Amino acid sequence: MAKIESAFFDLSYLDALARRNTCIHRLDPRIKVIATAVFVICVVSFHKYAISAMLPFALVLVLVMGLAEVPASYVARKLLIVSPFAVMVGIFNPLLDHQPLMQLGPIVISGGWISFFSILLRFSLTVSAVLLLIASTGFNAVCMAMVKLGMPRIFAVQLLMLYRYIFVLVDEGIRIHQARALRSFQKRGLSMKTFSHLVGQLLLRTLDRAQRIHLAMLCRGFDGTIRIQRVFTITKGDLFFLANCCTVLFLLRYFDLPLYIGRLLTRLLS
Amino acid sequence: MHMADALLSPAVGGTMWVATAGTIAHCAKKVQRDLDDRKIPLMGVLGAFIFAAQMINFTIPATGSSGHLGGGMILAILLGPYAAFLTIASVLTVQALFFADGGLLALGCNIFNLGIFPCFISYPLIYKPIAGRRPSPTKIAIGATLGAVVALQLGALGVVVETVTSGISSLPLKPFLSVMLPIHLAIGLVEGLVTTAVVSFVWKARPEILELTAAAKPLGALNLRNVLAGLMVAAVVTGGALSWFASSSPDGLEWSMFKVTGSEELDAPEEGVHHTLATLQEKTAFLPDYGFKQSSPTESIENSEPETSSWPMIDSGTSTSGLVGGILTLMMAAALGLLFKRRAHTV
Amino acid sequence: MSHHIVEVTDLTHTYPDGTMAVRGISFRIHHGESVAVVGANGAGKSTLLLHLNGYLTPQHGSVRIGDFPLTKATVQDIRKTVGMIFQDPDDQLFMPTVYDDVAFGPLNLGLPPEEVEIRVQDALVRTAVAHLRERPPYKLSGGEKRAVAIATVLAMTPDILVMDEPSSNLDPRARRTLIELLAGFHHTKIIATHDLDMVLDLCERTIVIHEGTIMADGPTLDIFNDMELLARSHLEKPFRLQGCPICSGELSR
Amino acid sequence: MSHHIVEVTDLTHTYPDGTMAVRGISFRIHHGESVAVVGANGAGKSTLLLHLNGYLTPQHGSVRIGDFPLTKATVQDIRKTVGMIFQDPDDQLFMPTVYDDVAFGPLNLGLPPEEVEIRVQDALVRTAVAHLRERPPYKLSGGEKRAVAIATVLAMTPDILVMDEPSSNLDPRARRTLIELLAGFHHTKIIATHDLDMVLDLCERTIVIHEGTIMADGPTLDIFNDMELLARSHLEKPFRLQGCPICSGELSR
Ligand SMILES: Nc1ncnc2c1ncn2[C@@H]1O[C@H](COP(=O)(O)OP(=O)(O)OP(=O)(O)O)[C@@H](O)[C@H]1O
Ligand SMILES: Nc1ncnc2c1ncn2[C@@H]1O[C@H](COP(=O)(O)OP(=O)(O)OP(=O)(O)O)[C@@H](O)[C@H]1O
Ligand SMILES: [Mg+2]
Ligand SMILES: [Mg+2]
Repeated sequence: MAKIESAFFDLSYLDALARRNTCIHRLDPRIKVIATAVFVICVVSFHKYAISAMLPFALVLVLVMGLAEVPASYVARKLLIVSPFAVMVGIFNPLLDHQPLMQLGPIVISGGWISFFSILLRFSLTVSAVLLLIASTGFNAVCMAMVKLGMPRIFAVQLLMLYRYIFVLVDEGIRIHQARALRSFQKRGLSMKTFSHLVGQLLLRTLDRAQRIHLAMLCRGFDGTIRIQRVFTITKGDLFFLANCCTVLFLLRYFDLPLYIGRLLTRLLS
Repeated sequence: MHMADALLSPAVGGTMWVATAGTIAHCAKKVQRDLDDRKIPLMGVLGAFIFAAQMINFTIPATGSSGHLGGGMILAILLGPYAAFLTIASVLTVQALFFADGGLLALGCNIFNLGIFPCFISYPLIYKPIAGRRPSPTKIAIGATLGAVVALQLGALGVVVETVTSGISSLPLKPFLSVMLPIHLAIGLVEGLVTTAVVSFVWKARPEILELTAAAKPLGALNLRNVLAGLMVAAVVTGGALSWFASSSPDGLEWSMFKVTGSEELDAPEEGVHHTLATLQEKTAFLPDYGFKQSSPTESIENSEPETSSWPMIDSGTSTSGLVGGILTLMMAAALGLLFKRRAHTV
Repeated sequence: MSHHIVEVTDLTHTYPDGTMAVRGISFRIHHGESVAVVGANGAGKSTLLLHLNGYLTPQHGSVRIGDFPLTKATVQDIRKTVGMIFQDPDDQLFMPTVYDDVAFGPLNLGLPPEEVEIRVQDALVRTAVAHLRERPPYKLSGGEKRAVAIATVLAMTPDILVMDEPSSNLDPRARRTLIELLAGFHHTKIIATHDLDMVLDLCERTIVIHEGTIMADGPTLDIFNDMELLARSHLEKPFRLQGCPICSGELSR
Repeated sequence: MSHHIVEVTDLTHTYPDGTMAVRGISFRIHHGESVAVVGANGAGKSTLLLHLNGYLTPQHGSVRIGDFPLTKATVQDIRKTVGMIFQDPDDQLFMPTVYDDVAFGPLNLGLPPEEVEIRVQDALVRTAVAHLRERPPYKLSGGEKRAVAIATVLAMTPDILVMDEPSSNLDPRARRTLIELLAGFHHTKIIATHDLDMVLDLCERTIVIHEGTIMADGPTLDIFNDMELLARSHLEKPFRLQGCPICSGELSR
């Protein structure tokens, strides 16, 4: 399947997930945005060589993922697809950083390897957290939440319109792409010249469409501001969730839980 | 070249977030005030267009590899800098949220790297003076190509600086730059050529569209002094914040947190560990001739702070405990996951 | 009520590239009339319609809606009077959910929230899509999108409905539903279309446009029986009349 | 000639988001047949058509074009045999001039320049748009665009023509021209459309699709006379068979 079509699938799939109705979905979007931000900040603030201390955060993610009924296989696949940049930059660590940091019986592991795995872990945690936010909230609600949290309105409108028209334009893009593919035969790639005509054509249609949308807006009394009537109410339950969530995250951040458990176990065993 | 959360320290990520959020707020105010209300749907649909266009790949001549449109320059040319910046920011936001491209914290860096330079450097300082009010195919070609190259070089520089100052990656500045800049020179050239081709296509088909945006005074015109002043302030703030964090510790927040909690792992005796390690090293010869002295050459490039190696201590007890605990935690996570899966099936 | 009259006098429009799309068109449409605008591809139908709600302002000639000539000063009021339904509902549904979309107009009118709510609900019920309230528009079928697009316009309580090819790309049942829906509205209706069978069902009067000028303007049935006129303006009889041996004169009554 | 046979067996297609667009469709189309594929919006017509030239490969079931089953190995050859015309010509015309667009396919086949020239000219003449050779496609009228889109496909000398709603948005004369054009081709033709009157003119056989399965497959006239079938699949009789509204007294003169 062409790239453009699989991307389309991603959008509609996440969109479908967001329309489920679980206890996580029902939380106020603002709460979820804040919780996600706290989560990400806690994870990235670990020191360069942290690995085991971060693992409890995975536990938190799995818990939420389960409650929100987001399939782990989907998240895992996404992680694989987007990992290259982090891996490419991270892989230099083992090459450059030879400081021995850890010893497992006879094996000494260099700081480079540890920080590399740390990067992979951070990467998986932060990316999954964001995917989880969208899959349990939906894009529109996230945008409206951000407005309530102080994002400029016009930027929110921009995001909403962008999201709305991705579906239309990607569809148009897919059809142009199909039409070309059917007449290209063995020539797999798209030459730059053809590409620019193709994209230019798409751009012309985009500009025309923008004109028609503007007209449609004017017809309905548009005066430069977009008004959206939306009421969000934060319930006690929401606040309770947020408070708990933050407490847990901070505790996990400050206290290296696996280390304590490990110590306990090793002491018991020895 | 989307930055990832995993490579950022909170200090760098946070600073760039603030810088980006500030710019967005500023642009939002500008766009709102000088509103030409045609721009609202135009921005939205063009954002979606960039999205669709980025998913169509072309073959880069003579290399066989494929590339896609970045779109920063096209947006700047069609929308003017402020609206274009908002549009780029929105595209990157959707990419971060849906395609996990980058991440939440890295969003600040990505918007900065990919948005600021085409909109506030390349467009006003390069494209406009060259292509100006009376565009011609050659002028568009030179302006767009040069603009795209410069914007991408600066963007790549941004990525490198942010990565290196974050200190999560061990990549040293110079070699990183010497890889990133040439790669992005090539990417920039291709981007420039494609931008030129697409803009020329539109110009030929519907010249009035480009003329409209070129002549649109409120959003198109940009006060150069304001731009420079803004950039200066951003640079000073960024630099100041970064150097403060950098000087206090390689990971500012981390370090301060440890200081506050007085975490015990900090005070393991340095001498002993190094000694143990040295003997261990001799025995196992796992890492042949790399020195353990903290002044080894590779290390001094990567981190000038002497205390770096002082805090992540090696203590075989800690390592084992961490490992055991970690594995246990992972097992718990897996079990939890399976539990949910089972439940989902039975439901 | 004079204020639902649409009067176009000697209207001309030339696009920036020099295409003369409308070259002197005049007509007058009364309150409650239902008028079809037909003609070949590129005849200038869409361009004409764009003048009726002030998206384009007359380069020459004038447009009067009710008591007001269309000018920069009156255009805002006129847009409240004239509701426009586009060929592609995707152009008209630009908000994240059906509800937001239908509420967009009333909110812009500055109505209080309860009134907005009432209008939205009413419009959705009249077009029979109340169950789609919270759905995003891009997930709807072609017919549903069309119905919601009409609801967005009805929520503005316009006096005049202007439509550009409302029945294109619909399957026969969706098209039939649309026609029934439109037949139920007692607004003034102006419909540009190639679907002459729909014209037969909905409009008592037809204006034929050819190369930017009016070729004919009269009762629908008269126009559809003028074979020479139809041929000259790239039209044909509606299909239902084509098959009929009586109307085609093959048999006499 | 067996190699123009189109045979679809138990074809199934589920889109990645879980929409089951085609759920087990089988049919066999012989050389030179002209077959209509009709059904409601979203019935799965377009999805089915995309399998016939290998844009989609069968997830389950099989597609045979002539002697070859459609597989990764044969898809390039099959695309030379099957030409596809899209609903919106704007999707299909992306080169700077009509000439470039029509030459695009033959050039990709690796034909020598003289042969390309001959094919382009031939295709343009057959669709009666030779005078538009040097024009940019985005400046053409709707009907002209459609003709050029057909020329781009004819230039590849396909044996089978597959069309998705070819008559939409055309004015009556352009539509008539299209029908005459298509009637003149003695290729195998497969046409997905909502324009049942065109089906009456062009196709002796009709396949009715409903929610991804075949609801009926038979002679066009039989199908259009089965009122119950039509109603269940969101269709109506073609207008010409519906009877004259004037004679039936629905409209008065
Ligand atoms: N933005 C534009 N710039 C230049 N010419 C245009 C523009 N829009 C339309 N035209 C031209 O103006 C003429 C009238 O176009 P218009 O869209 O009004 O026709 P129409 O009757 O609506 O046709 P159709 O039935 O195909 O919709 C056509 O020749 C068309 O090419
Ligand atoms: N890319 C896609 N991803 C997911 N679902 C899709 C996609 N394309 C089509 N569908 C769905 O598949 C079903 C069949 O669509 P298809 O386009 O084949 O219908 P159709 O019969 O051609 O309809 P129409 O008459 O409106 O063109 C519909 O429910 C549609 O929403
Ligand atoms: Mg039109
Ligand atoms: Mg279809």
